[in-house]
Amino acid sequence: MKNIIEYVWLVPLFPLVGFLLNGLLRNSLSKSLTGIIGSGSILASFIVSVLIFLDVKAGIDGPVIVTLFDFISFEDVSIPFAFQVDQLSSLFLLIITGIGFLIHVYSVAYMHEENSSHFARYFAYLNLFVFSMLLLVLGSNYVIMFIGWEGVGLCSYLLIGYWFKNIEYSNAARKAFVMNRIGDLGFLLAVFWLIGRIGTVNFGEVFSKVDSLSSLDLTAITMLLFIGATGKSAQIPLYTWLPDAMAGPTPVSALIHAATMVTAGIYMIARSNILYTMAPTTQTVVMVVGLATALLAATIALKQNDIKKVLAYSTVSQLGYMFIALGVGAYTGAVFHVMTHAFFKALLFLGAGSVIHAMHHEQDIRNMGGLSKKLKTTHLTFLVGCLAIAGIIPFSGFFSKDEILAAAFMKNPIVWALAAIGALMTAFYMFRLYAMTFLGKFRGTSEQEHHLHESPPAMTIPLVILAVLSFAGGLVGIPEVLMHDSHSLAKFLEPVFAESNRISVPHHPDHTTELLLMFGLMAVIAVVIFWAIGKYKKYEKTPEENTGFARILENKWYVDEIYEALIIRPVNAFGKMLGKFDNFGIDWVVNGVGRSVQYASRQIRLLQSGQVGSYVLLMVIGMIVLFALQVFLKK
Amino acid sequence: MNAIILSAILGVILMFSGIFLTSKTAIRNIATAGMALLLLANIAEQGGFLLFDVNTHNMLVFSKFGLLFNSIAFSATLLFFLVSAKDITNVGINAAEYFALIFFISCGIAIVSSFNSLLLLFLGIEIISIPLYILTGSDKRNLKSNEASLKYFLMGSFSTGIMLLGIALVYGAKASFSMEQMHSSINAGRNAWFYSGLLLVLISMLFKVSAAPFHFWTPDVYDGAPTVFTSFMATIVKAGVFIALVRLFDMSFVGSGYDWQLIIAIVTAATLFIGNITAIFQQSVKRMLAYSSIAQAGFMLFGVFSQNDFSREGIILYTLGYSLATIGIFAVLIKMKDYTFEGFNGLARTEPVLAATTTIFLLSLAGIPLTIGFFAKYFMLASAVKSGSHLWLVIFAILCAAISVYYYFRVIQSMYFKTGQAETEPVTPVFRWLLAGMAAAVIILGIFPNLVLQYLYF
Amino acid sequence: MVPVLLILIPLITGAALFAVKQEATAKSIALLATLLSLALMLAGMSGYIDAAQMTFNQPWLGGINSRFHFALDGMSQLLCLLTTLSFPIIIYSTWNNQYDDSNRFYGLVLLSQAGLLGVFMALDALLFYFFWELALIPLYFLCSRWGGERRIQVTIKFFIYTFIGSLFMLIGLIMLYFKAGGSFAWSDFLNLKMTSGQELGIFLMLAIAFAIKMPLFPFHTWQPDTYEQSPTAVTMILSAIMAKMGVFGLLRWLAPIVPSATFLWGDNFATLAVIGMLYASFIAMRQDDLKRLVAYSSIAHIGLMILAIFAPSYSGIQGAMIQMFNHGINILGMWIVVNVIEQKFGTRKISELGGLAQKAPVLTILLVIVALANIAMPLTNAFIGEFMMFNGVLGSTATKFGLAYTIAALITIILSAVYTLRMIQRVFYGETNELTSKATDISFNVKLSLAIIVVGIILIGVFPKPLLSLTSEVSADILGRMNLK
Amino acid sequence: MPINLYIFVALALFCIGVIGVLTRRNAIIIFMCIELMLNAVNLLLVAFSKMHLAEMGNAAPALANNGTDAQLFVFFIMVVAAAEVTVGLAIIVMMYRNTHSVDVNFLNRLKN
Amino acid sequence: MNITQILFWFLTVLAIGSSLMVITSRNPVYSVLSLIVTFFALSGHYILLNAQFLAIVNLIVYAGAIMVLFLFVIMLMNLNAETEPQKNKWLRFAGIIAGGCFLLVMVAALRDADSRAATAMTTYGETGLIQHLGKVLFNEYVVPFEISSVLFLSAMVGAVVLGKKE
Repeated sequence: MKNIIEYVWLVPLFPLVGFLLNGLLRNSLSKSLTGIIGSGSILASFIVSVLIFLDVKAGIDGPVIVTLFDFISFEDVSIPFAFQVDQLSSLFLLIITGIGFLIHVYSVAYMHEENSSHFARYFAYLNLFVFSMLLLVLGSNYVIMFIGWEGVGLCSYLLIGYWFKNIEYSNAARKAFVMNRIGDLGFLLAVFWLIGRIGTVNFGEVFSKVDSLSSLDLTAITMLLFIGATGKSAQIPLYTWLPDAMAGPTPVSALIHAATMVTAGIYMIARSNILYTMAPTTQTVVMVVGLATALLAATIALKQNDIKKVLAYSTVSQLGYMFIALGVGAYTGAVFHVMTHAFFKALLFLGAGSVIHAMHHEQDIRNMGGLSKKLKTTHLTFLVGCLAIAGIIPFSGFFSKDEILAAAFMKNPIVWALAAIGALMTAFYMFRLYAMTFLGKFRGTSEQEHHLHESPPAMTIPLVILAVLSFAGGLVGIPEVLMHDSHSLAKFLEPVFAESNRISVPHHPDHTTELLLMFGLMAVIAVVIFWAIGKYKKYEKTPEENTGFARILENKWYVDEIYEALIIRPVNAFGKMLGKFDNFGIDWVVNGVGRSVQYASRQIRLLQSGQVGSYVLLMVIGMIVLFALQVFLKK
Repeated sequence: MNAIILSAILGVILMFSGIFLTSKTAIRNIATAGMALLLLANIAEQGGFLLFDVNTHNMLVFSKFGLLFNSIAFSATLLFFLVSAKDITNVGINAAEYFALIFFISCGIAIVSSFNSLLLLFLGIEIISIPLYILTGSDKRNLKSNEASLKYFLMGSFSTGIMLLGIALVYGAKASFSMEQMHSSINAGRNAWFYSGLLLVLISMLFKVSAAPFHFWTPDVYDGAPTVFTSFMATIVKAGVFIALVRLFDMSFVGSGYDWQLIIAIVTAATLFIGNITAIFQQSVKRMLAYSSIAQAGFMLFGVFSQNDFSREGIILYTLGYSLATIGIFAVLIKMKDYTFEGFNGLARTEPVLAATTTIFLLSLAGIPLTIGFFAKYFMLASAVKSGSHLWLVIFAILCAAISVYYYFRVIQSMYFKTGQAETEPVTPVFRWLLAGMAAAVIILGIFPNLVLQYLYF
Repeated sequence: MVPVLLILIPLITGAALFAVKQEATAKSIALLATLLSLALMLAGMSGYIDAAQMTFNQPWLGGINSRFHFALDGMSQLLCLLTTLSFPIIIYSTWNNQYDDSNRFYGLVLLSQAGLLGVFMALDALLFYFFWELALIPLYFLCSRWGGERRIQVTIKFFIYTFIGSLFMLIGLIMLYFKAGGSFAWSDFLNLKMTSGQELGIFLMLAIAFAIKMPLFPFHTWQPDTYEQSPTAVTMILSAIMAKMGVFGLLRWLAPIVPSATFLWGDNFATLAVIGMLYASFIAMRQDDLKRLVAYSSIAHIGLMILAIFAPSYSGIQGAMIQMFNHGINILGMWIVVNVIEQKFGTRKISELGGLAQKAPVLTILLVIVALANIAMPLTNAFIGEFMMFNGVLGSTATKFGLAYTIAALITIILSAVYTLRMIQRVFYGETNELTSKATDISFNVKLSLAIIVVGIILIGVFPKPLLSLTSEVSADILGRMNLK
Repeated sequence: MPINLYIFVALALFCIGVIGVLTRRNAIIIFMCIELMLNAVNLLLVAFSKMHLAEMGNAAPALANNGTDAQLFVFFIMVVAAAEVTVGLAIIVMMYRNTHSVDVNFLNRLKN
Repeated sequence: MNITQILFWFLTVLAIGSSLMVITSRNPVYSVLSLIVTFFALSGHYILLNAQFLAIVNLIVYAGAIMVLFLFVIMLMNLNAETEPQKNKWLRFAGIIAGGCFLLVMVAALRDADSRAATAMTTYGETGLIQHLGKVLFNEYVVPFEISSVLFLSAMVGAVVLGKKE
């Protein structure tokens, strides 16, 4: 029997089959069958992924390339449709299929109100998304990665606009797609640049030829790739689509806009780590952008009242942390945070989904409160998620965030300080959210209160599993300072980042400093948490509005408005103007030629006066002219 | 020579037939048969069979080219008789005389297609012109016809005066009227007389082919003349004069060291411009066709302009294509009760065959491929490109050709795309078949122009 | 023999249809004829027919040395396949449209097919010109006779505009004819020794014809009007196939024949193409009429092909070839949808529509896929073409501005997403209104037509290899002639 | 006499004819002016005939270029002129019958 | 100045003067008469050039037949003096200018250095005699001569067609 890795194409195949079945037969399948196909296909992928992961863990000799067929080839450029299995991709396979499966299961219950045709459509989209995401991480070259890259963007578009009757939702979907597209073009340009310079896009060949690229090329390529990443991973300046993307069903937010798709940018940079290591300018840019995003999103999250919006901005903020990690060269840390973030953010979103489900699609936390009594499982798991994201030891978020902060500290203490402030804000807004939702007393309508109920097991079981993972997931990366040689993730990923690490050897702060920073920060976080809980436990609805800085934060720094005024409106006006110009400018000229011919016709016609005398006169004048010409021309 | 003598004899025969025959049909049949005979005689001469042995003292030279043209002109006339003979007899009571005059004109055409002396050119042109003055005025009760006739006559005589002055000057320089002496070195110094004389002759010929700025008579005369004669004038006669012009050029201007190309280029451009531009605004199809004939003359002038093998082939083809199409259109026009564009509205519904054939003729005039008109224009443009100078003229010509599409297609638009009840005179099935045959010829020759051109290669 | 049959089948059938009086029969005969030519084309391409039968070379005009010379190389095969594939789809998808005098309608449609096929196969310049016009005339009649309210003015403008271009081309071809020592053969046009002035003159003459036909900014203004006013079946022919005549002309009759002028003037035309792409995309964003929107988007897409040809490289040229096919079937899909909407609701105004997704889910799904292809989503056919073209433009050694062109052109990709999604949103999403609330889903013929297109889109998008190998040889050839290889 | 004098006289007469055509409205007068133009040409031809005779001398009377053909040409011009007058006056009379005028300015039904 | 020159100038002045009368006199009858005078002057020129045949034919055909025909027509139509309305002043002016320009241009075009010395043989030369002309006419010029009969035929037919009352 061949190695299971050779069958890696099965992993994306199952979701694809699921997509086709659900999509084509959506009118004839029953809901339960749809659910089984949808979830089952992901489960099958998960099982294969686990087998592959085990195989990889058991040790492979460098990345394994599985070529399916020749995709595009011209001249001497050949782009195969091939998959690459190595430590990084196998890890992502697990995250995607694992969390994906849980969310599929969760969705079966969450979406049960939809009629069967739309229900099938939902699962078809979801399966298609998983398929695209798998392509993204499995692709053995930038083009296949780009296919997945755009594919996930498409699925995100489809799922955000899932309730297409609502024009607001479809606006959000369009916004997401277009902003992603802007980033994608950067990616695409980088691909063209690579082809132009070294004639290949296959990861292995690109990385081995990295020395032949000039530093300008490297900077350009990495910057362009990073532009792609800002779009997909919602960084400044292209982050505004992600909060709006919460228009989609909550499980979608959990899967796509928290756990998987938005981390594609991190995956891509981690995959191309060697390029970035060779381009320090870009690295700095990545770090600065990541830091700025982390802080900006965190400030906005402080004042949001929509349960999903808070989580969305928190996602943006956490993604910022991952980019800080990438920017300072802590690739392992970034991947680690991707993993833990996937656990706890999926958990938080699913928890929020459970709350929303219970509240009959109420999302405003000012109308919640005291839900801990009715939604026990949800409450507990949500709390785990909050603790994890806040970075309380030994929850998973602690380890990954600590690794990033430690690396940032080594780069520059100011970066650490700013990131730490961000972490404090994270703790604050998460527990503000927690307190307003679950503590205090219920502030919604009595009808809502009457219907409050815990979600069905299909929803709670995934919550529990994710809670466990959020709690324990960090244990694969215990820092050296706490336990010697137990960072098994770093060891596992070592081959992927070996070259980068060789070029710029990662420094670790000495143990005392690290411990001091670690626990000093945690102490402050703890204080912040208690402050937040205390402050918002007794929250009462007040009619008065926020003023001053709070208002700016509530309105998200007015970034959407600025974009609207600076880009969207001028572009629309420009389009309108050009449209006018086309009709009254260019076409006027074209028609003007016709008109002037007609005008000339009207005028010249008058020469034909009907008078013999004038005819002869004109003839004589013509003769005179011809003779004059002849005399003039005579040599 | 066959054609010249026979056509004169036939003219006389028809003249007398008016006295002895009262039946218009009989006259018509005689005329048609006579024209067929004339055509046969000319074809016989092409094959080397001469009916008469006449010593012309080198005043007439019967070239292959001229004879082929004669055949084409006579076949066109035959076709014209076939589709329109009935309308000729309807113009007035003097049917036989009209046919006689047309035969005399044919005689004139045969003369100018083979003249070798300026005297014969002059006589030929006059033999063509004088009967035309009469035919133009043949609708005696119609003031428009009278007016057209008088205008044509006055201006035609004026141009005759110009031509004579030119011939006199040429004679002064070369001491001979013979075309062969045009390049003789006798009195080579008197080029100023020679060139001025040639220019004057050229101007009067340009007048006859209605080139701008000597075209002014054309719209009025074509418009005022009985439509059936307009058809004849605009096609066969004009082509005949063109052949004379080409011959004249061939034998005098070319190689004379005289830089005539610019003058011809200017005239050509002016003709194309005036013809096409003015045609746009016309409301009457007949008058539009008059202007279009000016525009077509502009294209034919390319044959004069470039003077190479392409232009000679082209002018033959152009003559054929233009005559076929124009005769066809006029044949339809005669049947229309209203000559304005509105009068054609909805013709496709009432008379689909007429509309379809007219469309094909118009496409041919516009020079659209798959019709003979395309090859006609193609050869003209190619000859100009080949001559290599004055490329701006070619560009100008194609812009004008594009303009011409506008007014030709106006007729098509009226017939097909506008609603209305176009009224026509009663149309016989034979007439329809004839038109269909002509349309088919336009297309077949448009795909295989070699059917005609091969006669020029042997 | 294959080329001759390909032309004769529609030609003869088309002419014969004028005599058929029953409308239903006429329609069926037309469909059968187009299917027959498709079958012949497929048989020819798949190798069932002897390769020698794929060319035809007989004397035509002895005196001027022009021949009936047709051949089917890779590019011709691709475009003929597009033509033969499109026509049955066009006829079948508009099966329920009612035309008066439908026998004439379908007759003219078939005649135009004959013309288009001839254009793509001719290897003799005069023959090429012949078919170039032959394709135009029936379309003029179709638009003028069965078009919208302003059809007469609009189509005469269209006709004269393109006719001017054609005549310029004719002059250019005649000049080449004399340069080639009196031959119209394409092969004789290659490797002519000309001064740069002559070459430039010929280049401009030919380029203007192609620029008007494609159309290239700023010669495009006939196009939105004509697309809008024509009956949709005709619009399909115009945009799916006839617009490709210009691009094909660039590749076959311009770039290899006057390479150094193409090289010298490449930047000018490439700049125009880029401006046109941006221009059309911006305008498309504000269009309310579906037909005009698709028309402007088509200008933008064609602009990219022009750019790829004037900033040439192997991948760009090959991409342009493939994209001709892809764009053809994609835009066909768009028009089918537009036709369905127009037939159903009697309006093409985006602002008057909405909520169709609830009433016509199948249509929506199929349209979305076509629209995704239109915005060059990966795994759709357009991605392959545009990927290669962008790559080619950036990597072109013929221009210094490859990067600027690429970036500017990439912006149109964003804009295309903006206007396409806006259209989908306004027409299909949201709540239904009075007009759309009674809508039903599409009939079987439309479903099948769109399904064929969608299958084609995805098949090529996933496995473009056949198209690539079909065009690789001819791309290399063209590039070699342009001295860029 | 110097040939230039003849040329000048002939041209003067010709141009007087032209001016007459341009300035008069009476169709008959216009026609007479055209006759005047023809006569100017006749004079020129005869003068040329004698010029060539003078240059060739009487030596070769049989040769065509001793001026004989020009005088014959004048003869033919007179023939044609006579024919033209016949037709022209017929047309004018016909016109007069219908309109009772020979004023060419009234001939403006056909224009544009 | 010998007698030939005197005669030449006399005839020239007469011809030009009377031809000017043709175009200026307001009475058509006077115009006809002036034209006849012009023709006489031209005949004088012909005689001076020893072209006796043409001189006689000119008198018989032109001054005799043709001009009498004109006179008949004018009298038939009863076109008295002052019946002809004057043309627009500007058009007349333009006509005169154009005619004058034409004369100027022609003279300019015909200036020919080589021909300054050339003269037309006056009073001598056999060519203009009827015997000589007749021989050539009926030998070499017989074809045009016959062809001109066609011209006459058509003119005759035309006159009949146009003149005949319907």
